[in-house]
Amino acid sequence: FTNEPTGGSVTLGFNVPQTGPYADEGADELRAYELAVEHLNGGGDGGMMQTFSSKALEGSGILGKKVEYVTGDTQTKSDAARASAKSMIEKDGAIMITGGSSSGVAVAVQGLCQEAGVIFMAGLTHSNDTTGKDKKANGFRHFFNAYMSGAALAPVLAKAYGEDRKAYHLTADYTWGWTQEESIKAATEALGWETVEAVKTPLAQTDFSSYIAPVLNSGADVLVLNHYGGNMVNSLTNAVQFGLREKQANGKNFEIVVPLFSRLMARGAGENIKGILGSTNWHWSLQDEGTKAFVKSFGTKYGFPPSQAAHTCYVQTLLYADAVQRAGSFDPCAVAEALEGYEFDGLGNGPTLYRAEDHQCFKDVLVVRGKENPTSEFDLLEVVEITPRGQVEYAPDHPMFAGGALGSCNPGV
Amino acid sequence: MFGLGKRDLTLFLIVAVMALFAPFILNPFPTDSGMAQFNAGYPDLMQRFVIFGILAIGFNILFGLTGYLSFGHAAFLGVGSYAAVWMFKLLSMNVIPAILLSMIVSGLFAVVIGYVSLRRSGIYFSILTLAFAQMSYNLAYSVLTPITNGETGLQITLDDPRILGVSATADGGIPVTNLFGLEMRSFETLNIGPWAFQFSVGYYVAAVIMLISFYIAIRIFRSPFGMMLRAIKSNQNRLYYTGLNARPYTLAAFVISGMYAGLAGGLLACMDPLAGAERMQWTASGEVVLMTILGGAGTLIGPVLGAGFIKYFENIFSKINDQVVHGWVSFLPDGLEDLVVALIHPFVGKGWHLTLGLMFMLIVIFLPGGLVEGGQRISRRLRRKPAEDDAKSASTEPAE
Amino acid sequence: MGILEVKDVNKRFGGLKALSEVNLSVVENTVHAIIGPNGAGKSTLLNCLVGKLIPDTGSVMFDGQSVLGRKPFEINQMGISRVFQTPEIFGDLTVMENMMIPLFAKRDGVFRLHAIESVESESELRGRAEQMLEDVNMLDKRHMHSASMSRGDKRRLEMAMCLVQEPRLLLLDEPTAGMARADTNNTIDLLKQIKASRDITMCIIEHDMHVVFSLADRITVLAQGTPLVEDVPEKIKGHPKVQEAYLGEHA
Amino acid sequence: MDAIILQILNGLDKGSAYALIALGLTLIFGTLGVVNFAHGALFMIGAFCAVTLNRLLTLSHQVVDETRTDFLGNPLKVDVPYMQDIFGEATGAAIIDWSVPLAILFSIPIMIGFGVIMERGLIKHFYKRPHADQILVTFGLAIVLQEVIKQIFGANPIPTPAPDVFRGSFDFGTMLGFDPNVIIYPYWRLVYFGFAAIIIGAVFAFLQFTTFGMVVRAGMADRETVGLLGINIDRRFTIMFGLAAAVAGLAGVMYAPINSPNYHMGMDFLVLSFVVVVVGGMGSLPGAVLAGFLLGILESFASMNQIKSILPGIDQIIIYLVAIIILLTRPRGLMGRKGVMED
Amino acid sequence: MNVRPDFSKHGNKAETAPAFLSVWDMHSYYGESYIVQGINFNVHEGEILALLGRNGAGKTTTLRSIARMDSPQVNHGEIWLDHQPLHKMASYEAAAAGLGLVPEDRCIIPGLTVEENLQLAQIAPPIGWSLDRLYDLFPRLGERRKQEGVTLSGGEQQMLSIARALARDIKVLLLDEPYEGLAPVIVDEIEKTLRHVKEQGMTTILVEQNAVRALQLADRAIILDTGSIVFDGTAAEVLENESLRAEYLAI
Ligand SMILES: Nc1ncnc2c1ncn2[C@@H]1O[C@H](COP(=O)(O)OP(=O)(O)OP(=O)(O)O)[C@@H](O)[C@H]1O
Ligand SMILES: Nc1ncnc2c1ncn2[C@@H]1O[C@H](COP(=O)(O)OP(=O)(O)OP(=O)(O)O)[C@@H](O)[C@H]1O
Ligand SMILES: CC(C)C[C@H](N)C(=O)O
Ligand SMILES: [Mg+2]
Ligand SMILES: [Mg+2]
Repeated sequence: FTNEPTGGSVTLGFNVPQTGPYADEGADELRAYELAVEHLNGGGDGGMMQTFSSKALEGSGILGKKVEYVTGDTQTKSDAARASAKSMIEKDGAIMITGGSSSGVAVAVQGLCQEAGVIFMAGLTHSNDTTGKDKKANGFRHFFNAYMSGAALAPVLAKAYGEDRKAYHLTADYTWGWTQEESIKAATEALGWETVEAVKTPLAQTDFSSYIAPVLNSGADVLVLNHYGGNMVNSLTNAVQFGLREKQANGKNFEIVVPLFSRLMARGAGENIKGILGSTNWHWSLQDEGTKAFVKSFGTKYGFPPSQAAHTCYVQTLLYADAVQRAGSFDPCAVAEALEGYEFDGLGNGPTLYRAEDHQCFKDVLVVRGKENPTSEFDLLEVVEITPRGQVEYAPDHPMFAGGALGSCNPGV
Repeated sequence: MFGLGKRDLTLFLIVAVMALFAPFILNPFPTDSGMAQFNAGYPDLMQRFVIFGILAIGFNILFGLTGYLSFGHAAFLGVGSYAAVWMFKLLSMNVIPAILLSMIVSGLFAVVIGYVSLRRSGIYFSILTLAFAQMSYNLAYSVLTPITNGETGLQITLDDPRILGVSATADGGIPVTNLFGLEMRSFETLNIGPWAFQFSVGYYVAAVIMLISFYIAIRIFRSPFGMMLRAIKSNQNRLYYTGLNARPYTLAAFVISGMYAGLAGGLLACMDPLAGAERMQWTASGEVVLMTILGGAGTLIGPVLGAGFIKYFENIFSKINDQVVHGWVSFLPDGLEDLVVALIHPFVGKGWHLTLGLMFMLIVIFLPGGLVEGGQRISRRLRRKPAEDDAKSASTEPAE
Repeated sequence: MGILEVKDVNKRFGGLKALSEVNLSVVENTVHAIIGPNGAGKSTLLNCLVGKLIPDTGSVMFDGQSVLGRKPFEINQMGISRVFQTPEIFGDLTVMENMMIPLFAKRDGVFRLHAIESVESESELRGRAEQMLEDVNMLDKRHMHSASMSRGDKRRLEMAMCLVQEPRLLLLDEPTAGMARADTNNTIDLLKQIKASRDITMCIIEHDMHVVFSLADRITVLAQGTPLVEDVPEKIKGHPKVQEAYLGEHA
Repeated sequence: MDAIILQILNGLDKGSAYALIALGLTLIFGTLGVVNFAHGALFMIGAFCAVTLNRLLTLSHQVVDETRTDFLGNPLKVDVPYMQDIFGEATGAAIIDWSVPLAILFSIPIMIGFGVIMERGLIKHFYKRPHADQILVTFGLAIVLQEVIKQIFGANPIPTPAPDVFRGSFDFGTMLGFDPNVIIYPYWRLVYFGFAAIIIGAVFAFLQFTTFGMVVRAGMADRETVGLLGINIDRRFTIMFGLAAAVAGLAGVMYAPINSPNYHMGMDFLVLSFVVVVVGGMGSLPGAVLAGFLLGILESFASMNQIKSILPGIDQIIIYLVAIIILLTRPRGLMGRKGVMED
Repeated sequence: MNVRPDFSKHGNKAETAPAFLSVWDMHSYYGESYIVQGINFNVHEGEILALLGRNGAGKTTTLRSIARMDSPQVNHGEIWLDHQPLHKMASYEAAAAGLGLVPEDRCIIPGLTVEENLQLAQIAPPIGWSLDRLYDLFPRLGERRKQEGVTLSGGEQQMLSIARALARDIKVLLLDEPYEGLAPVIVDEIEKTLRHVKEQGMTTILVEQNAVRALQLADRAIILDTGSIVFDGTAAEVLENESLRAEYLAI
């Protein structure tokens, strides 16, 4: 199989955005990867390896081989990400590629890994397509997805804001935005909300005032921002500037919802994030053992708590290493088999399943709210509810995930 | 020979030999040495060198000769890629029809954009081309997703029809781009001592096409057509009153260079069958411009050098992380080691843009003619040594 | 009926009447000089002939065909070449290349995509270019970058570029201004010789009376946009109106 | 109707941002003829002046609060800004609150100095070089600047709010007889609009009622000759550059509360500002301003749902589409001067 | 005040008074090409010096060197004007020191009207003739003051260029082919003006292809050939010297 490690070491490829708007996420992912490698090689305090339900890993590398890594810059562009991943595979002999912080990149790199015959452990990617219509036998996603966000968020929204609401969606005009809009719409409409309007906004937009201004007058009383990154920061800031949060509509307080939160981004929005509901894959303030261990070792090393991006990347690395260890081989097909249908715990999200049918992880989802009185610059979100896994599960052939096929695993040459 | 003058022939042969032996030349460091990080001789990067070389050569035909600065050239690259991937999806994985279609489609696209944009000159022309390209990019990213697959980029999948090929291989995989069965991604590795040299089919296919493109470019530079283009740059007014219409000449140059870009886009898709919208973004167009100027606009070999330079930085410097830097300086005492790493840190890895920006500035400040000028200066210095007296007497002669 | 017939041409620039009711008839194979004070409209008239300007009213016929509404390059292809008052050459090109372009235009028309042939192989055209350079005494400068020549040399080059096209009508706007005396004399000789050896009609604007009187068969004096007189040189010299408006005491 | 008024208001505001950025660019690009790809970076630096001042004002010392814990379970360290120590809690907080308006004063000398250094140290040598070289060097500079900012401030946006009094929005609708909450407009955006108007007016006055503008224009067309007339054109170019940098920087400072500054905001605006300047017409200040407002308003209209539903994606391309149409129908943009950068 | 070195032994043969403008061992280059090859000459206050020679002899280069233009580069030599070391100055400083150049291609500034072109000359001190006085001298310019300078006819541009030099209070006027393209009556006019300013003490260097006219006006003359001085003497001497005239001036 491709890049079978022959010497005393094995090389992993960490492909993260180092430039471009997601560079901070990328930097945090890289920190997590470095930490994971340290732990795998027996350094540090072992982090979540201590709390991981599987005990296959011993801190002596993977299958006794020392873990080394190469890094690359995806620039959050599918092209560049593929080039970078390709060079890791061709030049550096990487046996597994992981990282990315956009669904477009994840899908593109996943496709490449499938063709090249290496395993891809997706980083930050939230679109339904990654494990939906674009799923691949060699690709695995630990992060949650838009459908799960909708399923987790909708009941909380109904509880907080009532079931008789009129929603106005602003959606970033690209694949991820669309799947999220679709998911949130479906979930909220199922609870009785009405969708007044759903407007696509250009990805490159920086000033959203002309999209925000018409909202007030539309009869809507909730604004859903299907935005991420700079888009989210700007649209939320604009919405608050227009005073949406102080307004009344249909006799109710006007509300804003940001379905996908990230703490790093929340920082950019500053004060504006306070009290706003959203969902997230993981948060450092969780109190389970896995989380505590991870936050401790990450915090000690870097001086601040990890982001959800860091968490998912760290976990993906451990999961891969563990799968190899259990399979006893680096062969991608063996690893895939070891991951498929694998149940584990102790990695921060409670009991988790890597579903065989689509290589998506199923676990509890967090609903969070922007904290009113943060105690520190990291303490921006508070967990409102931990939505149990059962509530966010869906059938592998759910229409939002239909089309495409996993195909068969490719071990390469 | 080949209808080239002696100097051109020499240049062409040098380029040909370099292209042929690139796997050796670009891999000077043994695989297990610390410097192996700087090796560029792996298939993907070598392919990129020659493919972006083609793009820059084509761009230079327009910009170097006519002085029309297109700021939307990446659009043709993107269109070429999309055309090629669609060919893979619909027809077959053979690269020949894909390349042909990508050239045809980008050529047609260039006719339309060129016809409109060339009604203006100077900065107005640049902005028109930029506007077209940005429109293409924005649309490809969103509204045209059914054709372009938006953010992810157009990929081949298992359920593509592929009329003349198969949708999926026997073992359920996606078939591979090939030239009559010769797979683009296959390569041979030659191990000599600690060195490992990779010979990739895709690279050699691209390199041969690059050499053909380069040859055609030389012919164009030396042709009456090339001379007309330079005349357009020099004085359009005179040209009009000499009985020549500049418009068809510039349009021809625009279309030719658009087709070069389309060819490059098609080849990119042949090496890696994905066409991303970012290929069309203004930054990508800007990159072509930078490659050409950096290498030396209006020179034959400059653009190829510029393309190599930028791609090298993008691929090699971005991958140097602290771990690697530590590896280099590990012989130093600990404190010093950390200091050196801290000093190097901002310039490599995620700081590769910083280094690139600095290099742009340094080169353009100190080598106004680009890398070619640098090369000339070195060779002049080398040559001057023995012929110093000649040079002196020559420079004191009157100009006439 | 002359080869060039200008009828009732008017041209205004805002409030300024640069040309009013200009009539001019140039007989084939003669040299027709146009003289007149600065700002009289001489260059403007030429501009109307080569398509740089379109007259407000009136007609311009060359060899029975109207030139109005045609593009400059079409007019050139009809056989009209022009030397400008301030030299217009291809500064980035060498002298030889400057000469080749008009030859290509003459042979191939407004556009031909000869992208693969080589300029070097056009030996016939090169021969003609070299011959022409020889005639204007510039052969030794043929590899020179034309922008770095002195002004007089640029003028001569531009004239050579026009002559090498063997136009039927050659328009010269002050061809010898700033030329050294010796070269002025050469130019006069050259133009005379060309006129003798082939069919060519010339319109020449010049302030150097020596040149005008050496070459011209007929002279039109333009003043304030209207033709003052038109006659043979001998008559013009002594014409009182012309002396007053233009020649001054140096006639 | 109300939707239209709302979008016009929006457009005016967007337009004033475009106009202000384009104004600075047109001083350098349309007047000095330098294709300055670092202009966006100047805008960004302006915005980061606001961030920096905010950081300076909030410079703090840490007080350990034993009652609370940080994320690792250690006692929490609370930041107390020196400002509050010096001026007392209320005044100190007010000063911090007003950091963006204060940053205007703070940024002017910085931006002028920056512009002057940039011109003297770099651009000066490029007036006579081809435009392509100018692009390369200024693009390189832009990359360097933004990378430096990124290494200092990180890649994520940094919230930089306007003073509290400007929070909230103004209800125009009630003034015009519409229902409340129909046509509203954030106060800070009104401030931005007014500020833009003042800056534009001041720059116009400076260039219109003094010979400065004429001399610089002449110098751009023909440096040699202007020198022959005894004019030290270099000095005036430097002043012009400093002025342009200040305008760009001020546009950035004031923009900081509207969109949180991030290191690539310059590049985001760069292409757009070139389009605005060229559509306005090279060398024309009124053209740049007019084009800025025009494109701002059209962009706002294009983002209306009623229009988007007929022409999907129109808001993504409207600016470019309009640019193409204008450049094809008017050879030199809206008000361009003949001969400026046409070859 | 700077002290002028005494180069009188290198200077002109016919030394009568202390030199006002001195050029000493000046060498000028355009890049690699060596044009002015070590020339020495003096001009005295109130004198008109004719600088003659063939096309490409280096006349323009000499004037541009004195005016301290960016090109050519003066690699060696000294230029003193009224005790001030011009060779150490930039062109705008030389202009402030009292130098005025009427360049050969007129250099009317595009985008500016006639009046603005003149105003531009009066921004930096010292200021010379008033605009009204200039319009009196060249009424055509007065009529066209609102017209864009570059749309003037060739001769009108020449007038504007000269007027622009006079708009400044200069000590030395460098004229590069001022008669080029001017109608004979205007040439007479300008000649009168030159005599007039000379009477007021202006020092002038006149480059002109029309050697006869130039010599009639000049006190002294220098002949350049390929960048070196081949003759330096009084105007009368040139007119008398048959072989000199034939060899270098073709008159
Ligand atoms: N584009 C224009 N706009 C306004 N006025 C113009 C324009 N072109 C020419 N003129 C004016 O028209 C008149 C005639 O100009 P023209 O160039 O034809 O004169 P000319 O006879 O060639 O003079 P000269 O002998 O000085 O070259 C001049 O007064 C000139 O100022
Ligand atoms: N920019 C330039 N670069 C290189 N060489 C130049 C340049 N300008 C002029 N020359 C050369 O310098 C020499 C002298 O030119 P110059 O213009 O001084 O001559 P001149 O005596 O003024 O001639 P003319 O009477 O034709 O104006 C010429 O051989 C010319 O080719
Ligand atoms: C970073 C992600 C969580 C969001 C991103 N835009 C995506 O496509 O998935
Ligand atoms: Mg004229
Ligand atoms: Mg001269």
